[in-house]
Amino acid sequence: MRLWSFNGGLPSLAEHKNESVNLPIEIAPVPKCLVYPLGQHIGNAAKPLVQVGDNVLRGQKIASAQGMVSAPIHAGSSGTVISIADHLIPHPSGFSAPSITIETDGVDNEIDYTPCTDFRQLSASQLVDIVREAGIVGLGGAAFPTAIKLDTQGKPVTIDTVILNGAECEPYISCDDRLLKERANRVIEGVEILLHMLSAKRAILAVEDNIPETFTSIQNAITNNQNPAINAVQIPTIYPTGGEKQLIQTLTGKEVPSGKIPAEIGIVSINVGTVYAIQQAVIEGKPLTSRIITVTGEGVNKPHNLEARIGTPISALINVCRGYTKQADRLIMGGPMMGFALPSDNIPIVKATNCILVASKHEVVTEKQAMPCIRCGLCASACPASLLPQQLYWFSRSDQLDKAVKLNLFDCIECGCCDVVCPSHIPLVQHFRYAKSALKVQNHEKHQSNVARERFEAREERIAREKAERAERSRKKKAALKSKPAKEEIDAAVNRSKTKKNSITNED
Amino acid sequence: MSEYLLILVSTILVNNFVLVKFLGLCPFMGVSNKLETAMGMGFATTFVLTLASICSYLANQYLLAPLGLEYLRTITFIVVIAVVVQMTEAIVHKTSPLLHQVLGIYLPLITTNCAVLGVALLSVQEDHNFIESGLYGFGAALGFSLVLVLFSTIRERITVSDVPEPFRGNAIALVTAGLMSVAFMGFSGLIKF
Amino acid sequence: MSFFVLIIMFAVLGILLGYAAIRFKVEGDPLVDQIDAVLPQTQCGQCNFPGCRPYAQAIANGEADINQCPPGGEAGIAALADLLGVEPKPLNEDNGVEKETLVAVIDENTCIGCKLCIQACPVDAILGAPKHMHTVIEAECTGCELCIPPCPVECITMEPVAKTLALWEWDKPDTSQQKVSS
Amino acid sequence: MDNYKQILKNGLWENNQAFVALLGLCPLLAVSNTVINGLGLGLATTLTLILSNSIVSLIRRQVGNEIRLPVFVLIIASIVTAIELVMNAFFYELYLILGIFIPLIVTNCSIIGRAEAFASKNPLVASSIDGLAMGLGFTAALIILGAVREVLGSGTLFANAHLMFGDAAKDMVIYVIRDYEGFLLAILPPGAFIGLGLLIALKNVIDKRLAKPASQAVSFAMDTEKA
Amino acid sequence: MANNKTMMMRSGLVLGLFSLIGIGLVSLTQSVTHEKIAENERLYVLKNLRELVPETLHDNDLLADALHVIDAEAFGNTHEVTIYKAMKNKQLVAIIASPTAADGYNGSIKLLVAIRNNGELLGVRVVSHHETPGLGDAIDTNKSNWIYSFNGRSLNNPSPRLWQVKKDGGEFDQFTGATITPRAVVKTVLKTLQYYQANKKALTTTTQQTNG
Amino acid sequence: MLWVLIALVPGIITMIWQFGYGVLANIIICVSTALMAEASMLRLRGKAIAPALSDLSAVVTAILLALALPTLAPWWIPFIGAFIAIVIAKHLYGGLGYNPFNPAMIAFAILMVSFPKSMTVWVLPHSMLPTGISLSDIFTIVLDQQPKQTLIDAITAATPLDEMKTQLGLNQTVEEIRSSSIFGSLSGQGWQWVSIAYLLGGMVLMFKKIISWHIPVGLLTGLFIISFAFYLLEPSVTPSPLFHLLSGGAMLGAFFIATDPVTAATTPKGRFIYGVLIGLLTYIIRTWGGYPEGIAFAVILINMAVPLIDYYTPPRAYGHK
Ligand SMILES: Cc1cc2nc3c(=O)[nH]c(=O)nc-3n(C[C@H](O)[C@H](O)[C@H](O)COP(=O)(O)O)c2cc1C
Ligand SMILES: Cc1cc2nc3c(=O)[nH]c(=O)nc-3n(C[C@H](O)[C@H](O)[C@H](O)COP(=O)(O)O)c2cc1C
Ligand SMILES: Cc1cc2nc3c(=O)[nH]c(=O)nc-3n(C[C@H](O)[C@H](O)[C@H](O)COP(=O)(O)O)c2cc1C
Ligand SMILES: Cc1cc2nc3c(=O)[nH]c(=O)nc-3n(C[C@H](O)[C@H](O)[C@H](O)CO)c2cc1C
Ligand code: SF4
Ligand code: SF4
Ligand code: SF4
Ligand code: SF4
Ligand code: FES
Repeated sequence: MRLWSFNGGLPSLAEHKNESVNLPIEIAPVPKCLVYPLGQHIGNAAKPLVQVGDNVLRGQKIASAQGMVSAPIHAGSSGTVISIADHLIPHPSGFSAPSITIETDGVDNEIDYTPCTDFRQLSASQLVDIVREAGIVGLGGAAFPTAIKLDTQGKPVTIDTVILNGAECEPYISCDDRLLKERANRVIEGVEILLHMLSAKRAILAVEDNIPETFTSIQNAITNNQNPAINAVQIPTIYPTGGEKQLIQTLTGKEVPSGKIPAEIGIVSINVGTVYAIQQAVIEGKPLTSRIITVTGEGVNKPHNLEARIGTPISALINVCRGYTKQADRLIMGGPMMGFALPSDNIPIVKATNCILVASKHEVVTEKQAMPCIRCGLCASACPASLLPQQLYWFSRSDQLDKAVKLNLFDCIECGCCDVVCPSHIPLVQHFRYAKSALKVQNHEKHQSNVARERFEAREERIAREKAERAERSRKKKAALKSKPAKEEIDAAVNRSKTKKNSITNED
Repeated sequence: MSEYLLILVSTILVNNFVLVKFLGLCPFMGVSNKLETAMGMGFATTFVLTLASICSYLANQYLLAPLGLEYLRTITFIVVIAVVVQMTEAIVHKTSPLLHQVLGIYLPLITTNCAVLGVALLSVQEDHNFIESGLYGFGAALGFSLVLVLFSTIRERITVSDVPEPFRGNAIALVTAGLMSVAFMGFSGLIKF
Repeated sequence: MSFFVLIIMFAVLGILLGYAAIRFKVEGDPLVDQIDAVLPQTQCGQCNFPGCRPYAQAIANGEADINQCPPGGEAGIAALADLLGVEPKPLNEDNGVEKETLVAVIDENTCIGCKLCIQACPVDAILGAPKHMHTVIEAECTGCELCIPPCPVECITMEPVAKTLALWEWDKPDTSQQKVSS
Repeated sequence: MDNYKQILKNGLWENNQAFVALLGLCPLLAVSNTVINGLGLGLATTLTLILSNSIVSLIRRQVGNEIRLPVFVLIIASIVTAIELVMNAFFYELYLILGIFIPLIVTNCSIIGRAEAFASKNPLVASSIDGLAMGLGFTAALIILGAVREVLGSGTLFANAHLMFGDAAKDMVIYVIRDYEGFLLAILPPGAFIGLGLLIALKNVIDKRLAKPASQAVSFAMDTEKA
Repeated sequence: MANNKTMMMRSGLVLGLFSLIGIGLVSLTQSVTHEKIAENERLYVLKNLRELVPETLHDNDLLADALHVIDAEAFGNTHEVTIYKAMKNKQLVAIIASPTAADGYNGSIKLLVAIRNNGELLGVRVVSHHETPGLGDAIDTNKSNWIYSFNGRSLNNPSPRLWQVKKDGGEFDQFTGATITPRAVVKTVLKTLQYYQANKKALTTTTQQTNG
Repeated sequence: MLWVLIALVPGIITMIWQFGYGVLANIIICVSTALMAEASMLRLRGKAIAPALSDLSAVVTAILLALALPTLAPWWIPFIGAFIAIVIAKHLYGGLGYNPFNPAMIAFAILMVSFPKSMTVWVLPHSMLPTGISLSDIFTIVLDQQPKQTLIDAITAATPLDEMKTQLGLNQTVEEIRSSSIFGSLSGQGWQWVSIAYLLGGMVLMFKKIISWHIPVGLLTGLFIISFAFYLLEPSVTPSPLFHLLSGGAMLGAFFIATDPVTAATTPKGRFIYGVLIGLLTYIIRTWGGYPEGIAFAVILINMAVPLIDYYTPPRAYGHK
């Protein structure tokens, strides 16, 4: 298959996958408590369906989707709801947010699932409903509710290609690799479901060319399956080839137009973990309650992949990996490139968590004293989005954010390539994140001030009108004192309402 | 033909009105904070300067010289310029709000741009004919616009720099103008006098 | 006496200008709108004008300086300076100091429903009927504090706006390269 | 009285036309290659400022908006032309050196600037004092810049004094540095820009020192103590 | 409408009025000063000439006894050359020519060359030039004494072969790093001397004449 | 920056070999002045001194300036030059990374307009020096002790470019001019080897990816094309393209000066345009302007246009038309 290339990227990033990739996936034990932040996906937070004290079973829906873009949440094990309150969430802000906490009973009772023997009997919309009800969101990082992506009904798009993202380009992370090694058959079955749902012509499963054994196991699964529409390809190992846009460019040569979604060019891209979850939901009827996650880094004694229940506190996962080593320095959720540091290990993993990296001092890019930007342009040549990071940096730094927006700040995918190559050690991505969030706040403030202006002006008008009316009334009253036949009074009232109407139209 | 080219090269590069002849400096310093405004000012100046140069030539040739009133040159020129500017402003304001957005606010500033009067006076001093006067004004204005636009982009760059406190603002801008002037000395000798 | 020709010419030019002034007369001033768009619309009156728009009008007329709006703060002054093409200057302390945005909260147990605060609020952010307890619509309160003085039972307090996740900001990295004081 | 003092202070320092308002730059930079040139143009400008401010202040109520600008420039141009003729008659050589910058006083932005900003809103006396103050501030800037450039560029001070004060002043010239090769940059155009830039920075430093109360000095002393 | 018309007329009137006052004032000043100014201009030119030909040497009005020549062949360029004649008792004692050396480093150098009637140079001065400050500008009396080295020279002193800068094998100094300027000046002075030699006859006859 | 210094070594050695130890004197004075100026400015501005000095940018600036100065300049020339480069052209703008103009070239241009006399006199290449010139003779010149005029005249001359221009001005043909002994087979005697050494060093930089190819290639292409075009028109009175490429500062400029990342354009397309414009302007100034060598002025002139070039040449961002 012909492959294309994208601008920049980092071909020679240290991989660090061996630490975790060689051991089989271990099923993590049920922890004492499971914590479910209500907003763990893109879109509106879910609405709790349970109350403190309720008993729940594994697979039971404990919070329902709220609005179009949202996803339900299911309990990961049986137990009792002990609180619905703020809890530390995995977010760079270190904020707490409303969460449901379940104390598990150790029995791990499940609800009755309704498996499906032949998914081809189901219509696309029925399948979308299953996916939605199973609480499946993108497991590749963004946690976007998958059902929306797959629901092409009534939308002016036709999907031509489904891209299965198994690139896993970030260093250290190996959960998708392990998944494909061990459960390729089920993933391929998931792909078939997708093809059926989307009536797409073809599916491409892409993995990096540095994991040949995994590729073989996928090919075996495809051969078993005998579906000519499914293809597996090896793509060059260049970070961030797993980024949706870069992957699409690599495989199809097309670019997703800025600000648009892949569906516009007939493509849906889905992480292989997500596909696995879809297969589980459709075939076995199981909602999303667990996922495969890499726990790695020099900071843990036994780095490997776990299948862990969503909601498990990180501390429990660390215990499964035989605890921290002496080198443990920083706790990072996600990979070293795009992850963020966590303030504590009393934080649950969420659906989007693909990796817990317990890094030693030298594993994370040590924060060297940033020197001035010397405009060398290395960042621009590394940027997969073909932006000019140095210029974005100058303008973010000096708070000329509108100029940064003009230079396509919002096309930055925060991949961190520019950070890595910058000889002056400037934390560029942090500047861009700052700029983006500051812009969001500014827009909010702008909106608020517009609302305030409208309300202020409306009030001014109202006051003016009332004053005029009062004046009118007192004049009328005086006039009425002289002679007040009833008819006249009615006339006056009619007039009054007329002038009122007039004044309103005049204002427009 | 080549003498016309010489006039252009001379006024734009070698004897740049701003950096070499020291004319039109106040707007050069004043409206060079942003590229957009600099461009607006550049357009406005080019238009007015050319027009003023021509009008002054006509006034001088057909009014002052025949009447022997050369000593009233300054007065006549400046009033003619002020009127040209104000008329342009009024007309643009009414007829093309869009153009007025671009040029309008700069037009009144131009009357007090000494480059305009300077062009008129120097042009008369150098005995230019009609076409030469127009070209002289046009070239001077192009030279003005060129350095104004370049200067504004450099100033935009300076605003994102770590300039030491006492130099922020006008001081560093003047130093920059000085260095630009050094650079423009590289053009000296292109035109022999 | 040949200069009379000139004088006549000037007089004609004057007439021409007078004609132009009438013929090409334009109404309205978009500048005020532009300035008003930059102001924070808190409507607090700290600028010594009865609201943001009057202040904008005053700036456009050259009657007020650009550094009189405390809610807008340094950023607001910078934006005004940028718009008007002048140098920014520090906030005039006579008008107040810049502080974080607050919202008014009415202690609903103490509120006697006197309606005085409703009359004071420039953006109609307070709800309530006479004799019933009042409450502030948080999303619409600008934090202008104008409702505080009229309240007879002092039941209104100003509180910081809770930071939501959606409006959380990343820290801006430090870039000063200043000597680290040991 | 205080009011007038404020106007003076404003003109000489706080709103100095050259250093702060950056107006009248063309003559400032063009003729400040020697002190004497600067002085000559400075005085001519001051005179123009005083006269134009006074006249504009007198007629400010009589002139409508649509012809305000032409009338103001007409007044200024008349004054300048008169001054030019007088200089031409009595200081001929200085007149030759200052060249086109005498008629260009007309468009010296600070003159029309003061007419618009001050004289058209203030009474006669205040306006003329404002003219005086602004003019003196401008002259001072011309002299300082002229001195800096003259010393650096040619190693002298008050060269050509005779152009202004007559032949008796020929000996006024001071050779600050003898046998000086001359740092040509200073008397060339770039030197004018850079010189003014440095002077403005200097003024900023002074302003900052003045603004900081005595506590600054104390804390400074403490700093050194620590070290 | 009528209101508009009066407004227009008013504008014209006000501007006219002020121009009357302004122009009147200036015209007044002009009438007072114009004679003095004309005198200044005259004296200024004379001053330069008299530096070369002192008043003791002549008794005529130099500015009146002047003629203008354009002679590309003799001077090598088409710039106009004014020749002032200094006379005593109606006898030509010296001429002052104003040739232009067009091949200076940065363009033309305007000179005044004073030649006694015996062909000896009374002196040479530079009236205007664009030579590089610090290099070529040493031809200016303000910068160096080089230009005085022409005093007393004539066509045979040194011999015509030596009427060059030293670098080209002649007698006149060049400046370190700058040969073009002095070369141009020397050449033009020589040409002026030759022109005088050739046209001596014509110049000594008192009738005014114009060449070319 | 270290690699820049390393890449300069062949050029410096060749220069010392051809023009003697005067080069070294320039380098020493420039570097020490620059380091002192840099340290004092950092101190005045309250910035950490050690990390800023160790980035070696001041050293690079100083050495490039030193290499551009005449080999026997009196000591105060490199001193004033380095001071101007570091204080005015660099730190007034905020130090490393912020200066819009190439500091070394600003210093060179200012020296050129201020002291044209001292700046246009170059010592002859080693092979052409009369015998009997000692090291101490050279140092009397460097120390500005008014050496004997005859000494100066014996060992100095205008540079080949200067000579070419002067003689062309006297209506000589290129062939006649190049018969003079200061010209070698390729360009100037001595100069040609120095240029080739810079070319080698520049290749190292390009190979090490310290500089991108756009600027040097653009510059040399620009210079080549315009000189070739005029050479075709009038070969007898126009020096050959090769002469232009190997004369004066063309090679040093193309690989070490125009490539200064801080003052060059930052977009790939912009860099090429930037290089071409410098090449063209260099030729224009060399051929018709007042200065014999145009690289320095061309660089700072195009430096002015850099923000504009960058503004109009952004790369097409992903997903944009
Ligand atoms: C606000 C938002 C809206 C989206 N809307 C859609 C959509 O309507 N249809 C769709 O197929 N994908 C949609 N997406 C999903 C994106 O196309 C993309 O697959 C998702 O952001 C994950 O990509 P990432 O992990 O590279 O960021 C949306 C994503 C976001 C953030
Ligand atoms: C820089 C970057 C790198 C990414 N790398 C991967 C990756 O290696 N594997 C992956 O599945 N998703 C990766 N993603 C997320 C994908 O862009 C995209 O969200 C995902 O493939 C969509 O599938 P999902 O909705 O099922 O998560 C990356 C995103 C970015 C921005
Ligand atoms: C910037 C600059 C300006 C120069 N100005 C002059 C000048 O004004 N007059 C002059 O004769 N030579 C000037 N020269 C020198 C000429 O280029 C040429 O080198 C010199 O005249 C040859 O003389 P030489 O043989 O003594 O070196 C200048 C050179 C440079 C670089
Ligand atoms: C490839 C390269 C070329 C450089 N060229 C110059 C130069 O021409 N002039 C200069 O002053 N500094 C040069 N520098 C050093 C540094 O960029 C310079 O000091 C900055 O301009 C100062 O902010 C160069 C650095 C590098 C890496
Ligand atoms: S983080 Fe943004 S700017 Fe940096 S390389 Fe990635 S996409 Fe480009
Ligand atoms: S890589 Fe770093 S130093 Fe180089 S241009 Fe980008 S931000 Fe600047
Ligand atoms: S101070 Fe600011 S926010 Fe308050 S009313 Fe005035 S302009 Fe509006
Ligand atoms: S509720 Fe109070 S603080 Fe809030 S906007 Fe209304 S008056 Fe202002
Ligand atoms: S004095 Fe202001 S533009 Fe010249």
